[in-house]
Amino acid sequence: MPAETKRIEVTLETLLDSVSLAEDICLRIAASAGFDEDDCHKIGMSVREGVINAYRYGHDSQRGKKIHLVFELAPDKMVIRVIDHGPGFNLADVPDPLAEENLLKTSGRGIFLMRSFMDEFEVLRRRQGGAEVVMAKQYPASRGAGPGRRSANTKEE
Amino acid sequence: MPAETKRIEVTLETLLDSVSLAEDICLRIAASAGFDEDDCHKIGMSVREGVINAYRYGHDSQRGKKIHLVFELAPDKMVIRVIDHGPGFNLADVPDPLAEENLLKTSGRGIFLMRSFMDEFEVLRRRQGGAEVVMAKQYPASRGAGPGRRSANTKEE
Amino acid sequence: MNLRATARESGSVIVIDLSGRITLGEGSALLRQMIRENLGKGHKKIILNLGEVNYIDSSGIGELVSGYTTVTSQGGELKLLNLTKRVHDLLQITKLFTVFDVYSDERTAVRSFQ
Amino acid sequence: MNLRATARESGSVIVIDLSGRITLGEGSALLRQMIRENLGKGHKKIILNLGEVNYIDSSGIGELVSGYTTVTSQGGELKLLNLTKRVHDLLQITKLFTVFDVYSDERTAVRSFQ
Ligand SMILES: Nc1ncnc2c1ncn2[C@@H]1O[C@H](COP(=O)(O)OP(=O)(O)O)[C@@H](O)[C@H]1O
Ligand SMILES: Nc1ncnc2c1ncn2[C@@H]1O[C@H](COP(=O)(O)OP(=O)(O)O)[C@@H](O)[C@H]1O
Repeated sequence: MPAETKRIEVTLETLLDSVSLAEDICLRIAASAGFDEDDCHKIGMSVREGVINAYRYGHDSQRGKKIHLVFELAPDKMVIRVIDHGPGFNLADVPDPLAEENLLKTSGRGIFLMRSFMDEFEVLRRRQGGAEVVMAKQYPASRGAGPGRRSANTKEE
Repeated sequence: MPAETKRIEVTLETLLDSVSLAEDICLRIAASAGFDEDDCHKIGMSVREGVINAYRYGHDSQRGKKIHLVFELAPDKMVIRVIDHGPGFNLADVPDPLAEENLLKTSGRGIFLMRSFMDEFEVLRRRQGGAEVVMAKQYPASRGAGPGRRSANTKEE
Repeated sequence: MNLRATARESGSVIVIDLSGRITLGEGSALLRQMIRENLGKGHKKIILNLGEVNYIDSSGIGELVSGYTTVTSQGGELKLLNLTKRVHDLLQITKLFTVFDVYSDERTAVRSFQ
Repeated sequence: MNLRATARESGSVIVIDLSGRITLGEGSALLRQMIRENLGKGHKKIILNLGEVNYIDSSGIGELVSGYTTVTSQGGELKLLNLTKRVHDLLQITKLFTVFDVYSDERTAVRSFQ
């Protein structure tokens, strides 16, 4: 199995520009993995939210700190890791944005969105410190087996 | 100066798919750095050729070996490094594809194209072994100062 | 690709036509500025026309909520017009769909302020 | 986005209309296959219509040269039609522009085989 998993790593600086760049790279990879436009949007936005948090809470906008992204195209799903070198955090401490008293808060919806848009979501604390957000989405059923598989079509690449 | 240089690193497996992915990521970065379509095409194709060589000559298609890309947006130019873990090579040993006897060869034009399309081109040999192709292109004069700078425009992002 | 915003008057109501993305950074900032500007001029009946907005991230949602509470706290009203499917779904899952007054017809939206 | 190829006959000449990218992998492979297929059927007068080809990499150039030498070695002729600016420039800098017979008008290209 591991030999079948395609892995792409990206390292970005803690900059606002990195947010959209991370999303665009993710969109490119998700599309080639066979996700449709709507799923690509959800996956891309999840990466966006993850990188925003690394930028803001993990690194407090300190440019020199690196944000790492790992994209793994496993046989059955796409796994994405967003890793920072900040203080880390516990999911249990994150307030529920759907609670009545939080509905009119102007923040606190990033993690909720990642959870809603992806099939799997967890947050690890790295030994060296820092948060590792791991999220995964199953490939669509229509897609056929194996990452990047497209329908065969004679005379057309 | 170094604090002004934006740096993006990408690590890819030795796969045919990595060639277009590298090119697309590069196109995204080059566009945001202010290069016009034609320059983006030239820069993207140069990365493509560099990654093809890492794939083919550096790693002999051995998937497990990693191809590294480094994009640096320096104040005056975009610098791109394509790094592999192969045997390395000397530019002096590469035949001139414009020589009469090479004109009808079916290969040998990749490095020539990178050289033609970029402003700077050199090949380093890494201490740990492997080739490091370094190429750079000056930003267009029209672009304004600093990486990623776009014209100011009230009421429009 | 990013956000554009233009404000126009429809009777005593200000309609802000937005198109593009309301996301962290300039997109959110532009929306905030437009709302502030109009409040500053005394316009307290504001409609955000989101018909051409196909992307809002958590920061953009925060900006909509912030706009809503700011306008409301000044005795005004902020309403939403023409949600794309994506924005509609986003407001639905975040339970904000019921918080905002949402319209799919501009005349009805304008009239709703009396 | 990638390569499409269709062959048609114009008198005794085969015109292969290509559109998309001729690059390492399937693009180059498809071009090779089309040329081989036609040679196999005894068609030795071949025109590659590159009017819709906006991207060729070094592997694609290699495939064009390979097609040229293969056809020539079997007593045939391979000519190019309708170069886009990018492909034109590429053949120019690689000095292949003078190697290939290049046309910008299909009738003239077809007639050039006599
Ligand atoms: N990478 C991170 N490092 C440290 N804390 C984080 C990180 N990501 C999220 N958090 C914490 O989780 C909270 C909720 O995040 P989120 O749901 O994205 O909402 P928002 O970013 O709008 O506050 C944040 O306020 C922060 O305290
Ligand atoms: N990354 C690399 N590692 C080892 N050798 C290389 C590498 N890149 C290029 N070369 C050598 O340089 C030669 C010329 O490369 P290039 O100009 O790209 O043409 P082509 O790839 O078509 O042969 C190759 O044939 C190879 O011997």
